[in-house]
Amino acid sequence: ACGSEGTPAASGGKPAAKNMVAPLSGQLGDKSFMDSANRGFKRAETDLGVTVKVIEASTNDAPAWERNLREAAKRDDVGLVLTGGTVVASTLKKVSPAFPNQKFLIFDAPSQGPNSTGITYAQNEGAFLAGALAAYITKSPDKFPKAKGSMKVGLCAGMDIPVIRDFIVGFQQGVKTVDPNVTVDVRFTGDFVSPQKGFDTASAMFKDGADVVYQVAGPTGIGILKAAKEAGRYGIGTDSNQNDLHPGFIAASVIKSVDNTVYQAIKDFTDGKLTMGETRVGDLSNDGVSIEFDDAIVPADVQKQIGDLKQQVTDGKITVDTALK
Amino acid sequence: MKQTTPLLEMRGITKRFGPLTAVDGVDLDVRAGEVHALLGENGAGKSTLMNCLFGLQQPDAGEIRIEGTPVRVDGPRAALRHGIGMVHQHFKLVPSLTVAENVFLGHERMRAFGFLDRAAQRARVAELSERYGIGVDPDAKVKDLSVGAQQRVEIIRALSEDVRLLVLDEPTAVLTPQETERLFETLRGFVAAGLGVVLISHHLSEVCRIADRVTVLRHGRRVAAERVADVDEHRLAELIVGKDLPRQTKEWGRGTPGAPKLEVRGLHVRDSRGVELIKGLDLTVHAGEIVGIAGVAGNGQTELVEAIAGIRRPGAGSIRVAGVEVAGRRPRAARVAGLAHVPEDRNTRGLSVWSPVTDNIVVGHLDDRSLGRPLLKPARVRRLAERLIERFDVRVAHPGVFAKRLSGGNAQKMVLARELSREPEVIVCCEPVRGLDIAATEFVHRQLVEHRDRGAAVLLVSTELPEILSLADRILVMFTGEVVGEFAGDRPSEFEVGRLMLGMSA
Amino acid sequence: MSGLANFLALAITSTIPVLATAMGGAIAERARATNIAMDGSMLIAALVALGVTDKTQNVWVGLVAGVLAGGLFSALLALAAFVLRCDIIIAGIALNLLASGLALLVTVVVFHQPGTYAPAGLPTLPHVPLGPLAEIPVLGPALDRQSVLVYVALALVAVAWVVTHKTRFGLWVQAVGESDEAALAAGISPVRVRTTAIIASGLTAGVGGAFLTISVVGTFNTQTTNGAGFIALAAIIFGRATILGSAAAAFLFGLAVAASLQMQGGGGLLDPQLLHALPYVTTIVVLAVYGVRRRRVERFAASDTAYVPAIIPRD
Amino acid sequence: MTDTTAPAASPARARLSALRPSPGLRQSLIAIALGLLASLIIIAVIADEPMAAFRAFALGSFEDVYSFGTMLSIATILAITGLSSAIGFKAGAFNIGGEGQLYAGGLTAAVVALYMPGPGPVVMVTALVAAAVVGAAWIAIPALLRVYFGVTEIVTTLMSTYIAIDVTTYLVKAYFKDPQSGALETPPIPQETWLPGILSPSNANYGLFLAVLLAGAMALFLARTRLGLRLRLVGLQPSFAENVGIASDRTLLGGMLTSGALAGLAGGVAILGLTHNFIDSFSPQFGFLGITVALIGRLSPFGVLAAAVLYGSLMTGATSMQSVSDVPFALVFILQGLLILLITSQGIRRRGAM
Ligand SMILES: Nc1ncnc2c1ncn2[C@@H]1O[C@H](COP(=O)(O)OP(=O)(O)OP(=O)(O)O)[C@@H](O)[C@H]1O
Ligand SMILES: Nc1ncnc2c1ncn2[C@@H]1O[C@H](COP(=O)(O)OP(=O)(O)OP(=O)(O)O)[C@@H](O)[C@H]1O
Ligand SMILES: [Mg+2]
Ligand SMILES: [Mg+2]
Repeated sequence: ACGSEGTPAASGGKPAAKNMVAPLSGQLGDKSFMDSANRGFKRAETDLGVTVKVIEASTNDAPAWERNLREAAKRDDVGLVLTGGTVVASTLKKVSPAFPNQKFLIFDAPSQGPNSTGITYAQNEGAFLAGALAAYITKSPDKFPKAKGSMKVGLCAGMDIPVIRDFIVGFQQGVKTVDPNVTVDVRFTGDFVSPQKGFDTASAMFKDGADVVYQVAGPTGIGILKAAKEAGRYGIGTDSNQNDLHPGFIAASVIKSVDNTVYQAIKDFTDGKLTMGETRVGDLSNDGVSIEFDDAIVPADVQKQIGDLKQQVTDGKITVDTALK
Repeated sequence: MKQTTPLLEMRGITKRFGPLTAVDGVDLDVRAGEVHALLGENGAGKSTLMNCLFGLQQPDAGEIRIEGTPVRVDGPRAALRHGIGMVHQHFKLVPSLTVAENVFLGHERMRAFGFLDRAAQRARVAELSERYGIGVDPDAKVKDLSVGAQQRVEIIRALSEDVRLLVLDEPTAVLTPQETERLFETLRGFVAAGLGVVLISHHLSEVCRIADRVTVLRHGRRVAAERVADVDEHRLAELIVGKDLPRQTKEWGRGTPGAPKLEVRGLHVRDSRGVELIKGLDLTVHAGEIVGIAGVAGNGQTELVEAIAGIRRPGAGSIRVAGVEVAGRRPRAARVAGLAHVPEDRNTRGLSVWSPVTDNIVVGHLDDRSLGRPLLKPARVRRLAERLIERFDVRVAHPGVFAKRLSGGNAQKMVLARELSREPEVIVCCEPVRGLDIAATEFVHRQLVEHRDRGAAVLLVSTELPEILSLADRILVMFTGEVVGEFAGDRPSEFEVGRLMLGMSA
Repeated sequence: MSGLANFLALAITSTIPVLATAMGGAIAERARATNIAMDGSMLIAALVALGVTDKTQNVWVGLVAGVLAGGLFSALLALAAFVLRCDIIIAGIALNLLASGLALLVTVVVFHQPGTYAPAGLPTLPHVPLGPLAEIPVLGPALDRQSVLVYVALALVAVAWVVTHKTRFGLWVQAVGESDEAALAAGISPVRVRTTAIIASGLTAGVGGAFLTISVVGTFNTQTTNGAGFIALAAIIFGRATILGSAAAAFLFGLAVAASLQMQGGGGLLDPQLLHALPYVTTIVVLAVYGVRRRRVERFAASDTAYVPAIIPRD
Repeated sequence: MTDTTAPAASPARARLSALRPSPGLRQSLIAIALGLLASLIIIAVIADEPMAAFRAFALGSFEDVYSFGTMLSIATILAITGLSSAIGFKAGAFNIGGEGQLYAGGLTAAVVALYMPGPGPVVMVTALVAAAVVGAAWIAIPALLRVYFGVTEIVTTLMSTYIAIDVTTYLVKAYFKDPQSGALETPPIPQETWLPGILSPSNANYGLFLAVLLAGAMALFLARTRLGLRLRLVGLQPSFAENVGIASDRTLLGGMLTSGALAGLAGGVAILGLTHNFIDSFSPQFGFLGITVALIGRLSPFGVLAAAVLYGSLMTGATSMQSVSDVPFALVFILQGLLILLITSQGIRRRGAM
């Protein structure tokens, strides 16, 4: 990218529409949805010729998010302001009316007004499939040799917040759909930043009998998956493809395709097709949310059964519960 | 005698602390087999000179020779190697360690791999104790020992290596006359065995009794080096002060006691471990009377004063200040009732080192509404401070100077300015002239006497017998938390009081 | 039975970082050199251990590097306290800030990893299987397959005890802790003893810090320590700076952490977010019990006078 | 500053010396210069365009009204937390739990603003008062333990911070959550309860005047009231204060509670003036930074104000630096650590000043 700073939109070069700023509510390197979004930005830069300047901020600095949003929004050489995360939605709601001529895109949250487009993800649907897989694992130790057939599965979460609850209800529904006799052990580590605590918690869950633990704990989850390896059982990853972290132990990852959806939204914007005020939903039907198996672990028949469940969800035959609204 | 090389020669020793030259080109010779007294006023530089010898401080100039060989003493361990041992003015012992551990601290007897050889240390202490007739238990913890016993530990430590020169810095300050006598016996033994001894003391009579020669320092300079046989006490005092002195000691006159102002009944005080420090003490001080409390440090005097001032909570008993019961109440209660307290620990309780002189003085007058209300008026506050600074002759550049920068005497005058300007009914003071020179001492004493004559009740606690003997109208002797004797009317001799201080019957 | 063993296993794992850190910290505390920067030392050690393990692919080299880094960082505290002559508590606070800044800077600039640093395929410290011993009821399963650092930490307890009670250095620490005057008169340099003790506390904090990254999880962020260094300090205070007392207190905190994670399993007595606060509540309760048991301190005890204002006023 | 008493010497000289920076101020200035120099070096090593980056860092908040106002809005909170730490230090306590008191106060303010009926200004004032009260309550246990049982407040206040964050998170989740939001946050508070803004569109608000007012009040309190003198004496030397009849325990307790109240109030101001709802990420360590600000300001109330502006400009500067370079925000923490060391150093002072 060679779009130098401050080139006036009018003086030829790049039209304002190609200049974008992404003030984020966190830092890159979370190996999760910020990084995923950044992949989308990068792809847009190479494929679409736009520039995306990422501005990071501390995860606990709401005043800085607002500051950065306003700084970006007030520049008239910026065509689209990108931001993301459920936590930043209320800030955007406050800021966007002050800049009626600026366009915003927020991922992982609904639209916050007539000049913003939102992208949300049906994490409950992804978690539903994870729950189904977990139930199959503990039911069929013959197919999953590391499982003990304890009829017990676990979900290890970071903090008890609404989005995480959405994962939990989806997961539980998935488990019960496959086999109501399987019990679900849900635990919280209390924060998203302590891999060691994730490891300790998940280790305890495995010792208490869980055959597989699904992690929904951000960076804390890295420890949870490691616990699966140490315990010699199974883990399920989240947000991005974590199957390669510990080959042979991570049966699947539930993926939020933040990169693809963000890329698509930017592309639509450059094509003039991004409608402000609407909220796009990434779900199983449009691959905004999907499950990625480790084929070496999950046999084809189980993959097929889960594929059937997915079909039923996209067909509307199964409605996955949600904890949001 | 003149051809033998002295055991120790110090030549042209100079030591500066910033702008202050504490020791200024001092020479000192000490021969084997003599007791050499080192004299001088407070702050004359005696301790500093000896600290240079013992390696605790490095002189800025000068040379030290042991038996004619120049040596470098870069620390206490080097000093011990050169055969120099020192008993410090203020005990330098670690309370929770045993006697043996203290004796060998810094030059431990070791086994392989950095492990301590406790058995060897214990054996050596026992041997030294035997050889010099200084009884100590090597396994006792120092904190459990009496002051006298701690003194013995210090001496054993000074002797723990093969020592040829022993320095004792004011060793008798905390001892009773009897203990002092015993110490001198020991010293005579050392000298007979060929050791050299340097003795620092303010007690000229003692010096005349034991020393062979004396060196006098004034303001860091050596002003005299004499054979004791050639001088008398009065001459020594003149050398120390640097001017002619009247032959008589100051006589302060007597007070005329009136109504009781300070009444203590059945006072019990325990420390945090539950040890009884004061065991049912009764005491009355009348208006117009100075009551002196004599006693070896650590026999409950400090606790008595703290209980009266409200700093320490008594276990039982009654304390009345001008008729008001204050036992167990905060210091404020006693102050409101009319108590002034000149504490022993000047720099921690007597003044606020990091505050200006103004604050230090004015805090005693906060009830004065004329200073402004609700806001203090800075001009009036400063005027009050300036007035008291002048009245109490506190020598300070301006009232905004921090108390930390005041010399000992001026700091004490500042404390008096705060406490006495309130015209208190009862004055309790503990070691009010500790560390002060002759002029400041006299100023403080005069203040006490004037307030007595005005009708205040004064309780004076001091370990300096002469101070008590010259000031007090009545003398009480405290021993292990009890009053063991009272002298009214005729002044007793130091020896009589000393016996009681040691717990012997009169 | 197995529930108890699980609980104990969790408690032991949670104890290690605090326990290891508290051992050196107790020695520093005994020398009257409170090391508040232990948390910073842990953080730096955690990062360095991870980075070096990643670069060398040898976890032992990483461990040693982390421990040394912890010691080196705490040497800064000695520098600040004895050369710059800052108040040691305030210098400790400053160094904790410096540590989080440095750690973040190094993560970004050296490892090119914003925020979280989680190298792939990292070797981690071995876990020690007990073999047949694992059959011992409760204790066997609790100790089976624990990190080798559990044993390192236990060894640290033994070493710290021997050092304080049997060696010359321990004696000097005690002397310096009680009286600078006495130490100086014996030719012992309080500054040197304290510097050594502070560095020792940094080294053991290094063990604790390394545990957080290279024992199992292999990731680092600036909140990796989660206040473990401060909890170690609380353990030291509660243990009255004795080695065994501090170790016992550290284990108490391990139990609290285990409880906060394990009580959810048993049916959810309390909200997980409130349970998350359990170790911190325990810290306060324990200090309170300690304070109340010691009973009301003698008002304005003499130690008050050692108090030096944060900023010394000027006249 | 409160300690200076005019010298009795010649008035002309006194006036002259008043113009010279006091040794304390001089040390702060030297420290800031050294700290910035260190930052410059770090920036020079890291950044591709060091001068542009440094410019953004040091001057970024003075370029236009918006940046300036934004900086002031941050400085407002820092000033109040700085005063909180300063009064604690003055009384002789080390409140490093300002962050927890800030959280407690912040949630309280948000809840009052959301649920209390009545005219906006009344609700607003009540919310701020309630925030201060809860802030004081949050430090009460550590304060009582410190004052009456000698338990170090350093550990207990820090631990109570972690607890505050967990408890406020729990309370929001259980009782005050915005059902519209996927994040854990309260609904936005009604606009009439906001602290009125100044320097629009920035977030600067009337909280600034409150901070200045508080600083003035504290300066007056410390220098001119009997209680202020007592508090200073207790902080400098409790054993002395007790001996001259000051109840050092009650004074210290009062100082610590005031410290907690101010931190709680800062939380309230942050909610009513800055974020307008409670979200657990509303504070970039405002409470903790108060310690630095207090020390840079040398514990003098107006010094704290100046330090808050300095620090606020560094924080906003560090953010704007990120948009022109790749220098991470971490620089601020490093600078902060260095500043504390340099400012509280006695070793430098001995050589430098006097
Ligand atoms: N470490 C130091 N720093 C600065 N000044 C010092 C130091 N030690 C001593 N002094 C000063 O040096 C001078 C000499 O002190 P020294 O202790 O040698 O006196 P002394 O003769 O032993 O008095 P005393 O009879 O009271 O023990 C005094 O003015 C003292 O204040
Ligand atoms: N340990 C020390 N450190 C720094 N300065 C000191 C020290 N001891 C004394 N001084 C300074 O040395 C000077 C002389 O102090 P010292 O106590 O010896 O006074 P003095 O001559 O005995 O006066 P006074 O008769 O009033 O006691 C004072 O200005 C004091 O501030
Ligand atoms: Mg002396
Ligand atoms: Mg003097």
